Amino acid sequence: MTSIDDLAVRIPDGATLALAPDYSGVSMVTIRALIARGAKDLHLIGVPSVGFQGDMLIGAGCVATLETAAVTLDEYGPAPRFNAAIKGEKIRMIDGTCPAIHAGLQAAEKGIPFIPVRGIVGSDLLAHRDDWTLGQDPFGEEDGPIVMVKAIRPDVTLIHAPLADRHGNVWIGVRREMMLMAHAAKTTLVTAEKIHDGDLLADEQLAPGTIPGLYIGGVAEAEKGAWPCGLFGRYGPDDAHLKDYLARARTEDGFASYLDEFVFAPKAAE
Amino acid sequence: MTSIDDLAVRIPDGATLALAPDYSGVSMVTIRALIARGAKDLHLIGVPSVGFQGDMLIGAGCVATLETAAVTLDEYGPAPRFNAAIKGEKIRMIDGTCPAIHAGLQAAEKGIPFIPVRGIVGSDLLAHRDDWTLGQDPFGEEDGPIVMVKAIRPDVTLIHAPLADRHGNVWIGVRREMMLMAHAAKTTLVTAEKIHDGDLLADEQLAPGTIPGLYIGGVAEAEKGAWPCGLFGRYGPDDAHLKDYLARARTEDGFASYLDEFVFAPKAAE
Amino acid sequence: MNTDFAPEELLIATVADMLEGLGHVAVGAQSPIPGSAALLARARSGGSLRVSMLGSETHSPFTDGGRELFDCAAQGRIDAFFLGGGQIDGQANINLVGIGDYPDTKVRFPGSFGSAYLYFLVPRVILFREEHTARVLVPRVDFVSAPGVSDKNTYRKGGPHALVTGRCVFDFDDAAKRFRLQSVHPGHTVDEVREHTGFDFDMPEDMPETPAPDANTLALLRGDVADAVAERYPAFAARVFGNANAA
Amino acid sequence: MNTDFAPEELLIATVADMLEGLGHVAVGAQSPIPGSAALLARARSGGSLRVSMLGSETHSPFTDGGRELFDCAAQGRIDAFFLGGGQIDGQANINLVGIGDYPDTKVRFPGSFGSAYLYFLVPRVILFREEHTARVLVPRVDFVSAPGVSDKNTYRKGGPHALVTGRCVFDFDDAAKRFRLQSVHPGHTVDEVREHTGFDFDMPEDMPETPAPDANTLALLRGDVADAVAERYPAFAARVFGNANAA
Repeated sequence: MTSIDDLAVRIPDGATLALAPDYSGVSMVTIRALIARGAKDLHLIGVPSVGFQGDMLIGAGCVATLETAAVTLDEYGPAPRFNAAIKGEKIRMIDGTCPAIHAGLQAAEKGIPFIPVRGIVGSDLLAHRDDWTLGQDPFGEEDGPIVMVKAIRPDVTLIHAPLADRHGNVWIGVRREMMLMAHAAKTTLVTAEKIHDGDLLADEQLAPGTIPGLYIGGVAEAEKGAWPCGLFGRYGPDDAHLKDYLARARTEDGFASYLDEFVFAPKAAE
Repeated sequence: MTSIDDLAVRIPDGATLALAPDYSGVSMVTIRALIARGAKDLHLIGVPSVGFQGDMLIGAGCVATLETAAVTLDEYGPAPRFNAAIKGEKIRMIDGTCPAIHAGLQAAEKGIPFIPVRGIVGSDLLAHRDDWTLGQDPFGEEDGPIVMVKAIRPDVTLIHAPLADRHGNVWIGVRREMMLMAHAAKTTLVTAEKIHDGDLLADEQLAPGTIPGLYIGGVAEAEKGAWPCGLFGRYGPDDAHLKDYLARARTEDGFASYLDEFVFAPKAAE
Repeated sequence: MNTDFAPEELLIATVADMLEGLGHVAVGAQSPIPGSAALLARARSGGSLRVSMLGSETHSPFTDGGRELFDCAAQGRIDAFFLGGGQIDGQANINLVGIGDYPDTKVRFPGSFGSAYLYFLVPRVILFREEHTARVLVPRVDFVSAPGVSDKNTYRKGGPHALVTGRCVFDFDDAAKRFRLQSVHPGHTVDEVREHTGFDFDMPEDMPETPAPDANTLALLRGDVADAVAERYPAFAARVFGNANAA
Repeated sequence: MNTDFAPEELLIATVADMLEGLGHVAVGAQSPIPGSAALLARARSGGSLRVSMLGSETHSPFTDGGRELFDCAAQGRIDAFFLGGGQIDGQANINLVGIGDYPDTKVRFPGSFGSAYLYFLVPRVILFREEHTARVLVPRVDFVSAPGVSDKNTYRKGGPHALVTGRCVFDFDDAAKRFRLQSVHPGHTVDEVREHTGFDFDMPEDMPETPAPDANTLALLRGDVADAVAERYPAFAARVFGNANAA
């Protein structure tokens, strides 16, 4: 068991960082710690999209590259700091598509250099990716081209989960995109809502939804660690807070005031 | 919900049939029904190996082709009817290796025609497979060859599981090779130890170990459906019975007497 | 029973008709009208239609993570899906990335999501965009997130089936690679459709009106379907079905 | 404490020494001696060594089905594994398929399992075969399930580290592509090893005896390790550690 600040330190500047979408497990508490420590040059990978985590890290100047199938705050509207960064050409954008991100991670999970992916042929996405290329079925059952996607091996996966135990096992239930992210990444850092007494892998009902400690580099306990986003099966998003964020983040000054209030001031008060 | 006999009928002669290893979920009760109905020309795929299911089906003359990484009865010793069939050249053997079988099924799961697999280069297995070939990393980061394995799409996956519900959802816990088999196959037939009241997918703890009904073509209730093999977390193998099987199956006559007693006589008495 | 209907109810009923006889319909996140249509079609099917709603905790049948929807589509297990587009053009190309010369987009959209893949693999892709303006329905998209049509040697099991907007329904003619106006919604006109559509399209001789939902449909919609929709889209359900009921 | 030891205890202690300092050792099914060695090494490591035993319900850390062990090896997360062989030859090729001209084998073995893959990916593969006869240790295997060595341009992160038999320990010289006799077990001789080995191998000038397990090792083995082994291999634990304790 470790601290949130320790997790933030273990995501070094320049790291390739895999993040889950807002409806999965997002460690907003560590995102704030990353901003507070002044992280730089991160290469974010949305698996397959990013939401508030991405918008905040981009707004705070922590991000050099964003690789994702989408940036979405769902019903809250367009992502303001992301859009500003695109306009200001402050980040390098690698546009992808959900299944190619999942497949690239699966290639890393299997230790293979690439994997074929259906579709995509004729999409303008292809022209902008040097890690995608056209190939052929070596068994000749198909004439047409098939897209080959290079393996995606993140340096770090960062997630928030409902439960973890003292052996480093992490319960994520049906949100298995986080299992894939953990398998594919060099290491995985986790905040957990609650520490489970005993061994998650020894519980017949909990084990099937558990990422084994084998893949986990560090766990910190963090009740409400996904706040102001929600955590599946536990709590919903903090609607009023997120609307306030959206309103403030429309401008650079407003966003700075948000960071002051919710990221820097709480740190200073510690 | 349906009957065991109906499941056996829905595995047609000549079908490609994926089976789990003895330590996973084996529907021995349906294997007996398949033998009783006189199934012919099956192409068995061990995922990644077969045990008693394979030995019995082969001994009963139901099998034309066996594709597997191994045939193993674990501590019970060599598989007698399999060995006799190999000696008598009664089955066509497709020797593989565990990870290539898993990967081939993953290719089918993803609807892609092939998938790269590590290792294997220089193994004599390769020379005997027209569904494996050598290729190259299209991104040129590796000079050497890499094995490409053709997708494996079984006609039917047959498994036994601890629980199923009336929506066709099937709980297999951590034995997720059965999940992969279900995703990869055209349809999946299941016997379940017990019928769960309610919806397995609606239970936060059970859902992560559940194959959605989407993939399931039929479920029959069968208490002790894995007998005389065991079922993980439920009951162990029937040691005395399996030793009796081994002793009898050493000869063709002994095996025939086993079938008479445990396959044909119970059917006739129904 | 009040047989007046909200514009959304017309769209829902229209889309639901396109799902008749199918086995499995998947619906993306933030899609209340397609989601309601799928649930209506399920109610009509007597339960034989399976509906998978992404982001729903009770209507998602998936247990293998974010990839499963995509794998499932490639396996041929999903019969219909919905796609939108910041821009949609006359060849049914869709743009979910942005306006302008990529990567220097003047207006940035959220991104392509799974469109570049699902458009190839789901037999019946229904394009749905309520806003029907020349800004959205353009002669040629600035960025092709997913192409509407492909060469014959491209592995493609699916593609555009229809385009439903707030003004009309187009169907897509694969051979001609063009949209064809199928019906205009009550209260809208062909001229209006033409004025607000940036691409050329074909027209039937006799222009039908999009059929209004009948009393049975409205009863189903405002009853069981509204309840099911409310689980995922409470505000939408209250606004559309609540209003209609109160009217 | 009785410091006599069973032959299996010598083998277990010998193999455990080869696992010192590693992070993660995986052990296949039906491998009581390698399994016991891994558990002994774990006990000695103060818990820093992770042991994954296939087929064990309490020592398996995997939750992604049968493929996970293989994926994990390719990710570089498994440091040592054990392979056997119906035949093993002087280049460390192993045959798990059969004797004779495949597919017309005269003697059929169970099959290659994961050998054709793990041999390439696990840095330290320990070949273990208790039976040390010229029938098993052959000049050239009849079928290469997995090759002992590969060309330089082949992606290979692992391979043979040592061969442990009931008579001796060989280590494998990657450069020479040959086994080298490292030690002979107490009660056995070099001549006997030579007689029962079908392949050529190198020899040191001074031939050491395989070190006997010390009192600490035996205490660990017969205490905590025996208990852990008994979960997976009750008959083996009773026979080996039960007997040794009783002696």
